[in-house]
Amino acid sequence: MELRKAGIFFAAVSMTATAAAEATESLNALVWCDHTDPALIEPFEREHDVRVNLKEYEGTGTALAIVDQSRPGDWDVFVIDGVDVPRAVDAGLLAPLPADELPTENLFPELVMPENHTRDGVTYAISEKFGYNTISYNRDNVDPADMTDMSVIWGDKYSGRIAVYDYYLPIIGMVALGLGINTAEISASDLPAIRDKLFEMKDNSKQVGEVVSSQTAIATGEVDVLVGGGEWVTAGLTTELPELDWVVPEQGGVRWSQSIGVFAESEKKELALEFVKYILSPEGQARLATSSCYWAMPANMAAAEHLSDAQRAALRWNSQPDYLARSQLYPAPDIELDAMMQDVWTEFLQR
Amino acid sequence: MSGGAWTRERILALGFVLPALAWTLVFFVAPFGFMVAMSLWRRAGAELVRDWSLVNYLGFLARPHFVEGLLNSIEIAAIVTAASVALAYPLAWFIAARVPAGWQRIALALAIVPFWTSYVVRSYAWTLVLSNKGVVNEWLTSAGLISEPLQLSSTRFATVTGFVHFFVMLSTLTIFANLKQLSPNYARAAADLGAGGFQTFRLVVLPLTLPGIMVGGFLSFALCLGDYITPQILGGNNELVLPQIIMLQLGRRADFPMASALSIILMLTVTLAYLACARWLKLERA
Amino acid sequence: MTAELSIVDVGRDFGGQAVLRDVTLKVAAGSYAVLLGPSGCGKTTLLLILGGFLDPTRGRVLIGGRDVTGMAPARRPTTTVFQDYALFPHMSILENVGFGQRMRGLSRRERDAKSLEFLDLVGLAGSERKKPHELSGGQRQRVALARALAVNPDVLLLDEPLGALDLNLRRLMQDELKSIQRRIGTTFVHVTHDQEEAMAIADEIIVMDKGTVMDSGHPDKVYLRPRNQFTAAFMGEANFLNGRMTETGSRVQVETEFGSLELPSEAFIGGDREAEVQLFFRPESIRLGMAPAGALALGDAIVEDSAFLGTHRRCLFRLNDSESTLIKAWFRQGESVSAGQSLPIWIGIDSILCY
Amino acid sequence: MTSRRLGNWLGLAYALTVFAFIFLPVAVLVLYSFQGGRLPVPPFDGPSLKWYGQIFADRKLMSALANSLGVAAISSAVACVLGFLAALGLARQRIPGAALMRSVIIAPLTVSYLIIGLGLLASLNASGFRPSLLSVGIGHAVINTPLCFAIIYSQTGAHQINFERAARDLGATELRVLWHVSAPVLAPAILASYFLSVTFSWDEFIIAFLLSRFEVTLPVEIWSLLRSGLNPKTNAIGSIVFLSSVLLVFALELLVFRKRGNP
Repeated sequence: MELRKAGIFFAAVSMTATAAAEATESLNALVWCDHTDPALIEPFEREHDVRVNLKEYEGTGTALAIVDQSRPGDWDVFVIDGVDVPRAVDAGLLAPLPADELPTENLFPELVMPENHTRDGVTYAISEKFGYNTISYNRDNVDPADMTDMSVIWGDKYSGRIAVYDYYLPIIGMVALGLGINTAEISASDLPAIRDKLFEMKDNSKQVGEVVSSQTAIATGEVDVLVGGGEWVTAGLTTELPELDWVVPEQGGVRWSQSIGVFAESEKKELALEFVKYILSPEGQARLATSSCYWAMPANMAAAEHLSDAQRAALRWNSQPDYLARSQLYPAPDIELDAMMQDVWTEFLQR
Repeated sequence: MSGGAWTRERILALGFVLPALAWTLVFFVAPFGFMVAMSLWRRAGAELVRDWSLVNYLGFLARPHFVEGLLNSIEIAAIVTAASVALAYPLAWFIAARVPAGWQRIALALAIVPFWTSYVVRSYAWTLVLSNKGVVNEWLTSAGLISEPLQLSSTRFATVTGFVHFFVMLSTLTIFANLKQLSPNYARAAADLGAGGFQTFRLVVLPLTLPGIMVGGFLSFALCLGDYITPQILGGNNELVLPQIIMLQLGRRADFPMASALSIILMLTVTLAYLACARWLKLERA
Repeated sequence: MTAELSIVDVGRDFGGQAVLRDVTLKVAAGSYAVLLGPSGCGKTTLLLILGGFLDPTRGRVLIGGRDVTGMAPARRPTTTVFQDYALFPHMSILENVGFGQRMRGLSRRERDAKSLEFLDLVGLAGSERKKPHELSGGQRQRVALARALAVNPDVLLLDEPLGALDLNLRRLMQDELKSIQRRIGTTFVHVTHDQEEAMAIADEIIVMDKGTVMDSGHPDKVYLRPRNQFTAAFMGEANFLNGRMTETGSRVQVETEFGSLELPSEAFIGGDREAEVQLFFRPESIRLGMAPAGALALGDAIVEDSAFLGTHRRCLFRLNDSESTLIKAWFRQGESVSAGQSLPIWIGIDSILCY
Repeated sequence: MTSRRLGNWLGLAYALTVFAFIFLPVAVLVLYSFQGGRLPVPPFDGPSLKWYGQIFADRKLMSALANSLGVAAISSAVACVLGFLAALGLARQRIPGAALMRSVIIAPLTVSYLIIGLGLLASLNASGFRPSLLSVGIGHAVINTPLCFAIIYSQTGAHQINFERAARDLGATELRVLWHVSAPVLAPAILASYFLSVTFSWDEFIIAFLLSRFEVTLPVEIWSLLRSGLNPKTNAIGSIVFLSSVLLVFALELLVFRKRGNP
C-alpha cells in the first residue's frame, strides 16, 4: 500500500520536474554575477524568444577552468576581465566581432583599449563595464584623510576592522601601487616585497571574502575598511548607507573593466552577437550599470540618458575623467607569474 | 551448503546484486581509480601532462600552507568531534532516561529539527547570529555585558560553532540509539549493588555506550574533515582547511592533478582515523 | 543476613490502570517464597517495587520491620537477580561479583577474596577471569546470583531467573538455588510463571492474577486445597463438574447429573454456600472400576484418547450421559487403557472440593 | 531524593540550553526572513512578507526547486531499486565473494562527497560528457545506493528467505515473489531508505555544485544567491525549505511509521 503511494508521489514529482524543463532555444553565457540580474536579461529573452543560460564565476582563472572542462560549442558569450582578453585570444577562445556594428565611438576613450581588444586589425571583444578596486570605508568610523594613502591597507591603525576582497589580481595590484610599482610591470622579482605587505595586511584584517561577504562586512559594520572595494560595493547602497564612501588614493587605484565577446566555437554566433549588441546598447548599459550584484560605470557614455540623476551621482559619473586619469589596469600576468601569484595568495589566505 | 556449486538460486541472487555492483564500479570505483591516476599526472601551464610522478604529493609537502591546511582540518575536526560528543551525550542521556517514554520521540525529533534546514542556509544563518551586529552581540551589548562587539564571526570559533551545531544533532541520535538499546537492568543492577548515580554512569553506562560515542564521533570527524561549505562561509578565509585548498585548485586554475592528490591525502587521513577507531573498539570488546 | 518481608496494601497504577491492587502479604525470615502467576499478573511489578526500582502508588513495604517504601535500591537490604542477568559485559566475572563490594569501598584484595568465596558457593571457581559472553546461560545465571549475594542482602529478589534455561538445566538450578538458600538462610523472593518450578523450590507460593493475590501457602496446600477456581486451574490439570447444592440441617447434599452425594463441610472452600456450585477434582483422583458406597460414580465412560507420558498415563474420557464434558484422568504407568474402550470410573468423596 | 530532584532540574536546564543552541540559528533565520529592510541584521524592522513575494517571483529559484525535487526523487528511486535488489541477493544466498561485494557496494559511504564529486567530474570531463542534472543525479545515486542497501539489508534475515521460499513453493514466479512478497515485507525499510535518500539528495551541495552547469539544484542556487548579496531573500527561501522539510517529515511520521506502530 505504502509502496504504491510512494510510487504515485514519485511519478507526480518526476512529471513536475520534466514539465519545468521545457525546451526553447538557448544562449549559454559565462559571466560575472552582475549579468544574472533578471532586470538585465529578461528584456533580451523576451525580444528574441530565447533562454539565456548564465554561469557566473569570479576570476579569469575560474572562467578558463570552466571552459577547460567544457566541450567545444558549449559556450556562446564570454564576459571577461579586459586585461585578460589577450589570453583568451591567444587561446583561440574568441570569435572576431564586426567592429562596424559596435558602438566603439561612444565608449569612454580609456575603455576602448585596442591593444587588448583587437589583434591584427580584428576586433575580438569590447568593454562593457568598469570600475575601481580601491578602498571603501565607513566615513563615520574612520578618518577619511587616512584613506588617501595606500599604506593604510597594511598599517595597523585600523587593525581588526579591515576586510580584503578575495581576488588576488586587484589586491596584488593595489599593494604594488602602494609600493610604487606599476601594475603592468609587476614581475616575479617584485613578488617577495608584495608578499610581505600582503602578510602585514592579513595580520591586521578581519576577513577575506568574495563579492558578497565583502559587501556584507562593510554594510553591516563588521569592518570599517574594505581593501579592493570601490563603487561596486557602495554605489548600490548609497540611499540606505550614505556613510559608505570610497576613494582613489594618492598612489592611484586599480581599474577593472569587463569586456564581452563571442566564443569562437559557438554555434549561435549571430544570436550571441545580438546579445553583445544588447549589452552595449544605451538601455542595456544602464541596466548593467545598476544590476543587482554590483553597480559600476557603463563603458558606453550614451547610457547616461537612461540613468537617473541619483544613479549617476551614486556612480560618480562626473568624477570619471579624474579617476580614469589616476588609475591603472589590473595586472595581467602570464601563466607562470599567475601561478606564482596564486600560490602567494593561497599562502596569504592560510596565514 | 556446499562451497562452489552454482545453483539456480545462487545465480539468481548474483543477478540481483549485479546492477548495484556494476553501478558502483562504473560510477564510483572507476572514477576513483581515474582520480588516483590523475594525481600522478601533472598540470603544466594550461596542459595536462600524462607522465607518472609524485610531483603533486611532493608539491603538497613543499608548500607549508598546504600542509597547514591539512593540520587545520584535523585540528578543527578533532575539536568539533570532542565538543559535539561532550554536548550531545548529556542531552541524549536526559532524553533517554528522564523524559517520559511517550515524549521521547518528540524530544528527539525537536533535537534534530534544524537538520532539515538546508545545509548551506544553516551555515549562513550562523553568520547572522555571530556577526558584530548579530544577535549574540546585540544581546550581550544590551545586557551591558560588553561595550565593544566580540569578534565572533570570520574566526575558527565561528567555523567550529557551525560544525558543532550540526554534529550535536547527529551525535545525539547515535548516542540516544545506543542508550535506548541498553537494558535498563544494567543501571538497576548497579544501583542495586550500591552504586551512586555518578558511579553507575562512569562504571556501567558510559563504557556500554562507547560504541554510540565512537560511531557519532567518527561520523563527525569524517564529515567535518571533508566539508567545504561551513569553513568557507564562516571562517572568513582567515585560515584554510584542506577542502578549501582543493576547491581553489579546481576553481581558480583547473588543476585536477593537484586537486586529486590533495583529495587522496584527505581520504587517507579519514581512513587512518577509521582504522584507529575500529582498532580501539575491537580492543575494548576483547 | 535475613529478614522478614511484609507488604501492606500495596497498589500501583500505570496510566490510570491498576496493575497491582491492595497486595498484602508476609514472607517469613529465611523462607523461600515464590510469586507465581500468568504473564501480566503483576508479579514482576511487585518485585520491582520490592527492589526499590518502582515506587508503589499506595501502600508500604517493610523489611525486618523497617519501612523501606521510597528508599533507593542501593540503600535497601535487598538485591535483585535480573531476568536478563544484567551482567556488565565490559567487566570480568570477578569484577562483576565484586562490584557491590567495590561500591562499599572495600579494597581490591578484600573484595577479590570475597568474590572468589561466592563464586565457589555457586560452583564457578576458576572462571573469574572470563567475561560474561564467554559463559553459558546457566553459568551466567550463577554469576548473577553470586553478584547479588556478595553484598549480604537480607532479601534476595529473583526475577524469572531460570526462564532462559532448558528443562534439565532448570531442574538442576532449582535444586541448587534451594540448597544455596538453605545454606545462607537469606529470604528469597522468586518470580516465575511455571507452577512446577514453584512447587519444586518454594516454602511458600503466592499465586497472583490481575494484580491481586489469589492464594498463598505451602505448595501442597495450594495444590491440593486451592482457595479458588483460578488457583485450582493454574496449579495443575483440573476437572470441573456442575452441581446444585441442597442443605438439610447439618447435612449438605450436592446434586449432579451422576446422582447426588453428601460432602463433608471441609469440601466447601471459603464457606460460601451457593445453590449452583462447581465440583473440582484432580485427574489423579479418578479411579477405574465400580464405585464403592459414598463415592461419586461417573458411570461408564468412553476413552477418547490415551497417551503414555512416562511418569503416568493420561486419558480423556467422554461421559456417556453428557456429550460435552471431557474428564481428564491420570493412571499408573501399568494401567492398560486404550482409546475406544468403555470403562466405569469413579471419584472418592475426599478428593472433591466445591466452589 | 532531593539530590535526585536537583539532578533532574539541572538536567532539564541543560537540555533546554542545548535546545536553545540548536534552535538559535533557525529562529534568527526565520525572524529575519520577515525583515523589512535590505539587511537581515538587527534591529528588526518587520514584519514584512515582501521577500517571500520575491522568491516566488524568482524564476531561477523556482526552477532550482523543481530541479532539486526531480533529482532527489529520481536518483533516490534508482538508489533504492539498486540497494533493494542487492540486499535481497546478498541476503538470500551465500554467494562466493559476498563479503567483497558488500564492501564494494558500501564503499562510497566512507568517502567524502567532495572526493566522489571530484572523481566523477574528472572522469566526466575525460570521457567528454557535459555536466548536467543527469550527472548530479548519478552522483546522488552513487552516494545513496549504499545507504539504501545498508538499511534494507539490515532488515532482511532468515524470515525473509523463508517467506520467499514459501511463495516459490506455492508456485510464484521470481517476479511475483519480488513484487508480492519481498517488496511488501521490506516496505518499511524501502520507504525509510527512499525518504532518507531524498533528504540527503535534497540537501547535498558539493556534488551538485561540481557536476551541474545551468540547471542547478536548490542548494547550489542558494549558494549563488548568497554570493550575490546578503539579503533577507536568502532567509525567506531557507525558511521555506525548513518548513516544507519539517512538514514532510511529520507527514511521513504520521502516514507511514505511526501506522505501523514502529518505535
